[in-house]
Amino acid sequence: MNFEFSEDQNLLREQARSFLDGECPPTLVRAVLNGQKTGDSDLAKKIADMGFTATVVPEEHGGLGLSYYELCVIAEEMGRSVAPTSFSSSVYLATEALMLAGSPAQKAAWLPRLASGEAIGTFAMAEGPGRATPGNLKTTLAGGKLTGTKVPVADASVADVAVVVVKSAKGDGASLALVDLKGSGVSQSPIKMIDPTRTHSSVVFNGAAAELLGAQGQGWALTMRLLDRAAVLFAWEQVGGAQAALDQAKEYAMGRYAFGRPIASYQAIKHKLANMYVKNTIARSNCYFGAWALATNADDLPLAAATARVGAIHAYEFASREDIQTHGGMGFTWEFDCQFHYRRSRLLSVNIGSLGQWQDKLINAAVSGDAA
Amino acid sequence: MNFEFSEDQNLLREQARSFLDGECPPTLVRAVLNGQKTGDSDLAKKIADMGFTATVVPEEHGGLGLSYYELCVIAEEMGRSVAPTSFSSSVYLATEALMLAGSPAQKAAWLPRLASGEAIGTFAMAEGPGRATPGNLKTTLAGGKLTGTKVPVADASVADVAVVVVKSAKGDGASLALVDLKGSGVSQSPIKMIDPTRTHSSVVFNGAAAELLGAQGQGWALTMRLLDRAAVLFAWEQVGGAQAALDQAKEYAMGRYAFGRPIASYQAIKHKLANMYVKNTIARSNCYFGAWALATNADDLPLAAATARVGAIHAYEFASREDIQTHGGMGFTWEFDCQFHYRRSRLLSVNIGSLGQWQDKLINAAVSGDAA
Amino acid sequence: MDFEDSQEEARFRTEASAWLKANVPARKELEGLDEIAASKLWQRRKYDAGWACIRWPREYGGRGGSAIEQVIWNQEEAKYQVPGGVFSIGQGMAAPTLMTWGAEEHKLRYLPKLASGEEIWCQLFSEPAGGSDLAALRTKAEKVGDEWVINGQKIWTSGAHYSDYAILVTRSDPNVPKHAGLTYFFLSMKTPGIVIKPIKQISGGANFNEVYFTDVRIPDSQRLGAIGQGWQVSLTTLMNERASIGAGGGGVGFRQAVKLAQKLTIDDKPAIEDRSIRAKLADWFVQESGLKYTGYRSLTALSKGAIPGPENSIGKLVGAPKNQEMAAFCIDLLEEHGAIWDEELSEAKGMFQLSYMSSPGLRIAGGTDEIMANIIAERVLGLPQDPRADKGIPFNKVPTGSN
Amino acid sequence: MDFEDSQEEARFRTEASAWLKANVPARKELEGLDEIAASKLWQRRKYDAGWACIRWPREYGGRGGSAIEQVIWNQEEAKYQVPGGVFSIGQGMAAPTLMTWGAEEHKLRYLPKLASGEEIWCQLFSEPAGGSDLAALRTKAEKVGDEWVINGQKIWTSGAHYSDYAILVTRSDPNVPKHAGLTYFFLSMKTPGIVIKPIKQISGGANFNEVYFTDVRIPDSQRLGAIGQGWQVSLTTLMNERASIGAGGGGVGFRQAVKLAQKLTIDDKPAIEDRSIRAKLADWFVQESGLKYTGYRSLTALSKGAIPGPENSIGKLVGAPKNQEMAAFCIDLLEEHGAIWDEELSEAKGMFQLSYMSSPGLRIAGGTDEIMANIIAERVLGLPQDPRADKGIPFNKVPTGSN
Repeated sequence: MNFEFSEDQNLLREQARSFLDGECPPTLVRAVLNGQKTGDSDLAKKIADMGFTATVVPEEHGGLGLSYYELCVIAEEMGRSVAPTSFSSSVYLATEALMLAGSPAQKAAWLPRLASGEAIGTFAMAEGPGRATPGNLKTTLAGGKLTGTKVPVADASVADVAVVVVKSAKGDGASLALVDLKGSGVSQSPIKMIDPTRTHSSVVFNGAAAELLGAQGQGWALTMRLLDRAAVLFAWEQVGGAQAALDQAKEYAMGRYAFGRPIASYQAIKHKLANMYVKNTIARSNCYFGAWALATNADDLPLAAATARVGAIHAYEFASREDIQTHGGMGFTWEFDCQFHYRRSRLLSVNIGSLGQWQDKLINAAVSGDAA
Repeated sequence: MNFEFSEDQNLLREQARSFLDGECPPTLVRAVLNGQKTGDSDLAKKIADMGFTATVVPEEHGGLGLSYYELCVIAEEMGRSVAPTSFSSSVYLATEALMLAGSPAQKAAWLPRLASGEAIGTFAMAEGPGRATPGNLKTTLAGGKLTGTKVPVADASVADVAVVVVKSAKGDGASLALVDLKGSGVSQSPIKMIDPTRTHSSVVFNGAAAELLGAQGQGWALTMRLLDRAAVLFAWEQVGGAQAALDQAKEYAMGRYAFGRPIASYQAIKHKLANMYVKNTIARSNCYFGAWALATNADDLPLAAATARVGAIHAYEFASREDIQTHGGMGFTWEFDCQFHYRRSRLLSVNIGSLGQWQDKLINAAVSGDAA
Repeated sequence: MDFEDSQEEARFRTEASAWLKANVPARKELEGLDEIAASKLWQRRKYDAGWACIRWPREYGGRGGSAIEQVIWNQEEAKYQVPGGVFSIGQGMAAPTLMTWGAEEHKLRYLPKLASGEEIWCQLFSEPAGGSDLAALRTKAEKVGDEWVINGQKIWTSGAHYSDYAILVTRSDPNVPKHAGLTYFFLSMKTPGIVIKPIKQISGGANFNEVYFTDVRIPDSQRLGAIGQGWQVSLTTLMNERASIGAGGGGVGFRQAVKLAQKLTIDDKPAIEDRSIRAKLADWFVQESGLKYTGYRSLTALSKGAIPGPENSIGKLVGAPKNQEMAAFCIDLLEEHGAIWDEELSEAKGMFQLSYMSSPGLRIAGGTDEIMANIIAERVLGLPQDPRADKGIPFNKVPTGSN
Repeated sequence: MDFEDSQEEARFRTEASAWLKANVPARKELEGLDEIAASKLWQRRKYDAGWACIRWPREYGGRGGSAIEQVIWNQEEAKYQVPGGVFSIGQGMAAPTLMTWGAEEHKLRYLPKLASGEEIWCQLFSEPAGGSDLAALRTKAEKVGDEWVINGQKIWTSGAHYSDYAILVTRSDPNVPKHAGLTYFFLSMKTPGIVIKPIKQISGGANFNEVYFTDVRIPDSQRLGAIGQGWQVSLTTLMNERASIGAGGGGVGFRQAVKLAQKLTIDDKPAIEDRSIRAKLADWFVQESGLKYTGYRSLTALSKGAIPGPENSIGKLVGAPKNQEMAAFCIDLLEEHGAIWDEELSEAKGMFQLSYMSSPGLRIAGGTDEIMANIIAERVLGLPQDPRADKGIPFNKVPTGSN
């Protein structure tokens, strides 16, 4: 039994943490929140210079060819520091999609640039309120022309390339399209989000030049596989954030006195923090399972991904809400940083499908797993 | 605004309470639990002598012709004392069914005897595990002969007459049958329940003489209306039990000391009891709405019934579980009375359909209410 | 049991609704007026017609009515979109305190102008170090001649920037136990030495202020209650605050959530047909309905002359977390699009997102969930207080940690 | 990261499983033997072959193995239906205490017979007035010559009726603060003056006993630790109890619930297709899976030489309430029929009903949910203790209310 990260991986964690403490302190997150800085002014470049964007990209494509354990370690630290960056869109989604479905030419064209940070990628699925399905997608790719509106699209304002889920030309489900966002026929406008530290846009494709990524009509199956992989990485971000929220709440509760003693000595607060710890531990251990399934490409990946995702949503939602509650009135003020987690958690709870979708996927995987 | 029981009704409450304190003390409940007494040795008779079984039966049929407010008051006290009696089966179900769907002859034949307590009635729906539907009923009524097995049937061992839900002869849904349980072609065997203080049987009808209650094929609609009415009354029993469980937990927590002070002074216990109070208050206020809808035969009855039922299930389940938890190890012993509520609550949570069914009915009623 | 008014209640309701129908200002009439001006216009009109502060004695500008008449009036007035709210602290909390503790000339001078809306009051109680432990306040009051000199800071003061007067609790003696060293005043917000800073909330709003005092002088004649009696005076104010704590309401509720679930789809079927959605909605309906009928029961008690008690805490304790859960639930229904908070783009003009960002405040303002549970445990169920580490200790000897 | 054994672990596992395959008693062999006799037969066989008490030193009848080897052994042994459990308190709690605090001749006399299963031990700690406050025990120990005379009552003693020996904590001095007045002994359960009464539980079982002491005499030589040092000695025992607290498991779990939901229907469709059912099942799966992998992480730490700490409390804190909710959930799925608790009639032989009636015990035994949360708050997160009303007060002056 060796169900733990390796020494090298823990070393990387220290490295990532001290890097982010230095380059992505709360003051930076706040500057972005206040609109004094844009999301990716230069943090994305520094992250790329650390090689984080290249972690799992094969060496033949200019990557480091490291395992997903390393990427999970980095993701947790990104979550802990509530990093206001395009890292997740570019690495967990665009880069993953290209590695999953890209042709040799597409990989050669984009992976080296994404790995080096020279290019930023993103993923565009939603077209409006509610769940996207192959049945309700409207965006189309016909004759190499992409047409339709995607909203919201994370990081479109800084991204060079996007993987777009489109209605299959043959009407037999969905396909994936690869589009150069800097090309003509692409227009976008920024939109206000519940978490302003993550830039999103509404993107209109008006006959923009685009090509298929993966086979015609395979888009939905590919998207589900892509989201399973991304779910593990986002779950690590959520667990990192949930731990930071618990640390923040604990520190405040120890120093804040009411009726002559620290509020941390009242059972209402003690048990609240204990519950955070319990939910965080459950979520983290499931993320270990997710990391293992991702790193070993296990058949269990769909189950592991859904389990990690559901646990992580519960943990971060609870921790970010009760972190504010523990702070009382001050936690509700703009001056305090509790809001970082409260906003980020809500965003991460819906960005790749909400709780209900993943609970449903979990049962599909767990019960079919029975049958098998 | 006069949303309160009348003085007369509160007087009746006092009367019912002191009667049950005297005739249905915990020692009686325990004797039944231990099998030293059978459920209805003589309590049912004493209850009938009080006139409780006659409460809402019209005077023309030998009843008192009182309102449902009075019956709700009595139901709450029955629940508080965890009364081990057939009262609910006979009054909330059999008597209600006859008043709802009985022919003049059927009413004349049974209502006076049910009102006086000379006869006891019950209701038989379930035929096995899971939800009964018109589609999966097997019991049939053909040519005046009733055939099939009902399990479990509450109080069949003491009942004279049963209202039975059967598959409609025309196969167009369900019908209701009225059967004399003392007649031939009826055999039954007692079954062990999670709440042994309420007798149940497995009843086999083997061509027993029976007649339609209400029109052919109307059985399901009638059953739904009957259960809406019964739900309000059972909800009052649940609220009465939940209040008793809170009282019990509070009394113990005040007297039990740990680390030099009453456990009632620890926030973990204080907030547990506060949550019981909150759930009980929500449930009780919804029961007021239910009582009003039942007494005034309001169009809102289906909504009021589902709302009362859902709230009452939540309240009694929580109170009966956390009552034991508050007592610690002693609460888990046979000697303590906590188990009365823990068992009764579970029985009342499924006896006329479980939480999920009533949540579903609630939304049907609330949302169609929108449309209207 | 019924939902009907008594005869007198019905008569009052008819009269009130008739007057309202005839006198509620038309939208045009309020055009161009800011909230304060509009509120004052409407309040003055009610005052002149004898409909202001229903329960107050006539000599103080009220109508001399009953508690239930006040409720009926509120119900009828709520049927219209009328300005107001800026007077609630003055009329709801300052006034009852003045009536109980003020000198007659104070009552005659200040209450009518409170009733007419000519003067607006705010409440200077909470402090940064206080929080749930209100009586731990530190703002210093020193007697110099027959004046008091105030130094310190208050926080969470709504309306400080547009208020004319305020009620204020101070620490006049730090050498005695917490509750024994407080003294209570009222003062003009125009008094020199007062600085007001708005507090921005995570919801974007700024309904509250910090108020700083530097050598602010108050004549001793504006003291309410004896020196050191400030806590008892505060309890009068707080009792009235509790009575006025609402259901933690506003924001998303059952109806809005159902509407959304009818509009959106899950796997191309209406979300309202999804059983997991229905189960959650049903439980929330039960809570809303339970609070509604609990309110009807208190109203019934009120109309029979009972005084609203701590059991009203249930509204906030149930309503505030429910509001947070429902807002998150609706955002989840909207999926990725739910993370958009943009008046044009968001469903329902961003109401769900605003609710989510406001709900933490509902769970805290006027007493946190935890304090509400304590109130129910101690004042409704009669359970013992938590051990009090500060009991009997001089205030300046009580441990305060880093703050 | 992987689930593989190290080379040495793999070697040990192979050896263990081979021996088990060859030596686990066939059902016939155990026929007619009661649980005790069957357990003793199997334990003796393990002992003779050197597979008993893997971690104990060889001179005390153990194998001199590592913690992880013990775990591997348990995993392999768990693959068979073998008797046991009656030794767990003796081997898991009494033995470590003897090893830490006993005299050498005690260790040589008692440990090998514990390892071989020849002698069974129980634990006499809890008392009616104690509960969560274990150290508040009152059973009196008076020194008379070089004997101690014990009077009082213990409760929640598993296996008292079939045990040969017991560990016992007593109050030797009521005039000093709670923790300072305790003294720890071991004694033969055959000692005159001991009366054992089984406790019937609401689940119908009677796994626990009350044990009454009337002038029970124990030689001073059977004292463990110094007079008044009983609490420190108890901590050794309790540390090992905590390490042995399981996931509050048993009863209904995800697999059983899924099976039921696949078998039953809602509106004539399989219940497993109902989204409200799926959502609940998914959350429970997440909890079970989370506990499983948390266990793997502790095992990894264990195999690297770490000592299991208070974080193990999470298993019971999550598992026990989950068990209660899942049992209720399954009974709900069964509808009215779920209220039947009858081995023949009930689904799954009444397992769901038994789970429901047993689950309150899981939430209480070995520390209530509330105590578990305290342990996590104080010993894992390092939050302050609750104010201690009994701190520094002589035990006989501590308020005890009616009990």
